[in-house]
Amino acid sequence: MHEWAIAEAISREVEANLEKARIRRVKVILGELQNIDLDVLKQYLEMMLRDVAPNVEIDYETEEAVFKCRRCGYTWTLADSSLSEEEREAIHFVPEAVRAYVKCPKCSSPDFEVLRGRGVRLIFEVE
Amino acid sequence: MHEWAIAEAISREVEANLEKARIRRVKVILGELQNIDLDVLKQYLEMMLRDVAPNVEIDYETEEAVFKCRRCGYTWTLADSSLSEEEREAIHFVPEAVRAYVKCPKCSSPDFEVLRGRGVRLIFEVE
Amino acid sequence: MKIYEKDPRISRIKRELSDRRVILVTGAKGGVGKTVISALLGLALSERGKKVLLVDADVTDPNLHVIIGVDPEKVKPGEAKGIEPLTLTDRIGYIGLAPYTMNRPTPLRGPEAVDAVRELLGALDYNGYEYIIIDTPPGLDDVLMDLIHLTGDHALVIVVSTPSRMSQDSTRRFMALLKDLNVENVVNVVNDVIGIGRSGRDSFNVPHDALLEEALGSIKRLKNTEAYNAIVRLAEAVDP
Amino acid sequence: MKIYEKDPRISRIKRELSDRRVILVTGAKGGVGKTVISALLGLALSERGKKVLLVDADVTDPNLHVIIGVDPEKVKPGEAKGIEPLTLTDRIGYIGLAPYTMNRPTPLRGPEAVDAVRELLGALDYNGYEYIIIDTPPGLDDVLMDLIHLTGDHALVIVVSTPSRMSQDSTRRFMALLKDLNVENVVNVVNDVIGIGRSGRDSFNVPHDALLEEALGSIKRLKNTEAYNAIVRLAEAVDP
Ligand SMILES: Nc1ncnc2c1ncn2[C@@H]1O[C@H](COP(=O)(O)OP(=O)(O)O)[C@@H](O)[C@H]1O
Ligand SMILES: Nc1ncnc2c1ncn2[C@@H]1O[C@H](COP(=O)(O)OP(=O)(O)O)[C@@H](O)[C@H]1O
Ligand SMILES: [Mg+2]
Ligand SMILES: [Mg+2]
Ligand SMILES: [Mg+2]
Ligand SMILES: [Mg+2]
Ligand code: NI
Ligand code: NI
Ligand SMILES: [Zn+2]
Ligand SMILES: [Zn+2]
Repeated sequence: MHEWAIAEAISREVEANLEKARIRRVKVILGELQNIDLDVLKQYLEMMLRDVAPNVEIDYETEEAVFKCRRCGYTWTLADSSLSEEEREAIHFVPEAVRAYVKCPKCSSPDFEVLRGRGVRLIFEVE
Repeated sequence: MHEWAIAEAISREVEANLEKARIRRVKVILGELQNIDLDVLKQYLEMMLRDVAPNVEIDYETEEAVFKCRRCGYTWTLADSSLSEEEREAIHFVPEAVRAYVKCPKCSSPDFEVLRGRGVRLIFEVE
Repeated sequence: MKIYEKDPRISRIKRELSDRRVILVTGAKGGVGKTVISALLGLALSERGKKVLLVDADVTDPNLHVIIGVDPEKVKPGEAKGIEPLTLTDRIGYIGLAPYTMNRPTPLRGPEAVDAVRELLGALDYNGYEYIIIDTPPGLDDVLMDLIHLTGDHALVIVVSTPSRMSQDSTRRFMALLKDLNVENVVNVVNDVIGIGRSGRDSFNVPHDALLEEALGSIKRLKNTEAYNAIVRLAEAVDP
Repeated sequence: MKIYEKDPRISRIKRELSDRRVILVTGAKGGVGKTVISALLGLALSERGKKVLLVDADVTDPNLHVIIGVDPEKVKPGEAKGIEPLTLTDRIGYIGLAPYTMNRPTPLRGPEAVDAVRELLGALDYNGYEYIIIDTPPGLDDVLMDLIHLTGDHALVIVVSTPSRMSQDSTRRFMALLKDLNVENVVNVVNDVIGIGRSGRDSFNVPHDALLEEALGSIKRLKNTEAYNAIVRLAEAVDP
């Protein structure tokens, strides 16, 4: 699993923002498509931020994946799509790969929006 | 001026929506970049909608153009950009042409967002 | 009470285009000859007496005008009951973004390129055109997807490729995509831009034409090329 | 109190790429040889002892793997301290979207293509790579603009064109755009894909190579082509 690189990216971003503002809290939103191991990520990130940002509170939140077809407007979730282990694995690397494996259940279009639950997003709360 | 085609497009869209819902009001928002002659548009549109949608109320609203640079983040307006008659004329046909004539005043980038004031938008209010 | 936003261009575009024969000239890759074939097919159909509109939908890199000899810095687009196409002959019209940008660089992100194409098609004066030939950007992108959503149920989609493995690999994926999008009316054209010498089986073939470059910019000279002769046969199939 | 959202990939990408030599292989048009030149330049630099990572950023039509002989349906990408590039030799790595899509059609709108490229670059294990060669999509698009914003202040931007008027007209606009974006480190490569026989003045020239097609897919055969010989000279200029 590549949680280490993802943790490093988050930690670099927190560091870069600390130079500009007093950060109180960072909410780390983990999209379902990226399928991150929360415990592993937490462990790495806490280690990395211990020295850099000891006073920043980190919250974690997971977000379900929801799709909306650009062709017919239908809305569905990842749970509605049956994917093999191998396909889930490929998508966890690059969530955009989902369009190679999932199609609109109504009209078969692979041109759909990922409304929620793609990858990692950070919400900063600063003073 | 091509107000006739724009009025026809709006009228067709109102017509298409009337088939699906009871429309009470349509707000026609006119972006500054498209530089539409409001009186001319009104005249055509009222004529076209008289039979098709006699009970729909139409409001008009103009919207100032605001830009935001994708490179440096700077925000500015059309009034801050000096354009020739010929350039304004070209942009009124296809608002996206603005990127050929306007650049970010801070960093010269032509890669900017049009936050507001592009072209015609319709807001439907249905029962 | 419910409030929602609508794009006023869609209904008019769909209505106008469903009344005419629409040809999307596409390709999985760039440089396979989409723009050349759009222009030549337009010429060939006009020779068959049809009134043809050439639409350059490759809005971030428009160059259809180079082939047909239009200088976008010199033409002044007209407007009356809508945006008026430039008339090259009494049977060929042209419309694109280049005349409005005076041929300057115009970066557009995907959704913005879609907006530009919808604007051209949405405010156009379609007066009398029987064929609308739309030259698209290379590969899969926002504009192509939008055009397929707008016209894919009735348009003829021409898929241009070269005999190179690079192009054929891309084309296989592209054809699978068109199938997922329920596009049924598809013609393959294999155009030998590079001079590889191979040709495709279930497809129209356009030979490598060493004299094409010199003919660019002149409708008269284009009609004397080997490439044009091949496209005349495509026009016969399209417009029997 | 203020609340705002941030993309966690940007800082890491900028930091990792600013430490390495980044080469963006671009072109105003498709089919001018961007992908071929990316691959050959990677081979030539690796022959000079450099550790080179080839990045296929043409995510909606990836085909760099065809040139270097990687079958995306067979390789299984690894991960440890990050996404691990596939190693072709001990000095050449490859990364792209194709291994994750099993080479199936994958339409991505512009902002989604940007997301895919940021993901690859943001989660990558950059371990030891000195040169990062990024093959970009044809023309101006969301991915190219994003890569220029991320690396344009230090990357070398190679602008590939052909001698055709179609390509030169597009390239003039493209060069003007790079100037507006304050990109200073630019090299022009004129690649005679079509066999027109002209060459450019202030540029590296790559001749038409009738044997290139047969060499695709084999690093060994590629190194025996005329096109490769021309790119070896480009590599000498890039890595003096
Ligand atoms: N059959 C052909 N023989 C020789 N050159 C060709 C042929 N078809 C196209 N070309 C040339 O190939 C280049 C790419 O063609 P173009 O129409 O611009 O492709 P696209 O629109 O797919 O990017 C142009 O320089 C064009 O003149
Ligand atoms: N110098 C050359 N001589 C002959 N064919 C070439 C040459 N350079 C590229 N090609 C061929 O031209 C086509 C387009 O090249 P490619 O690298 O895919 O272009 P791009 O990445 O710009 O779309 C491919 O089939 C490739 O094999
Ligand atoms: Mg073209
Ligand atoms: Mg593209
Ligand atoms: Mg390429
Ligand atoms: Mg594009
Ligand atoms: Ni992982
Ligand atoms: Ni007008
Ligand atoms: Zn659907
Ligand atoms: Zn700026």
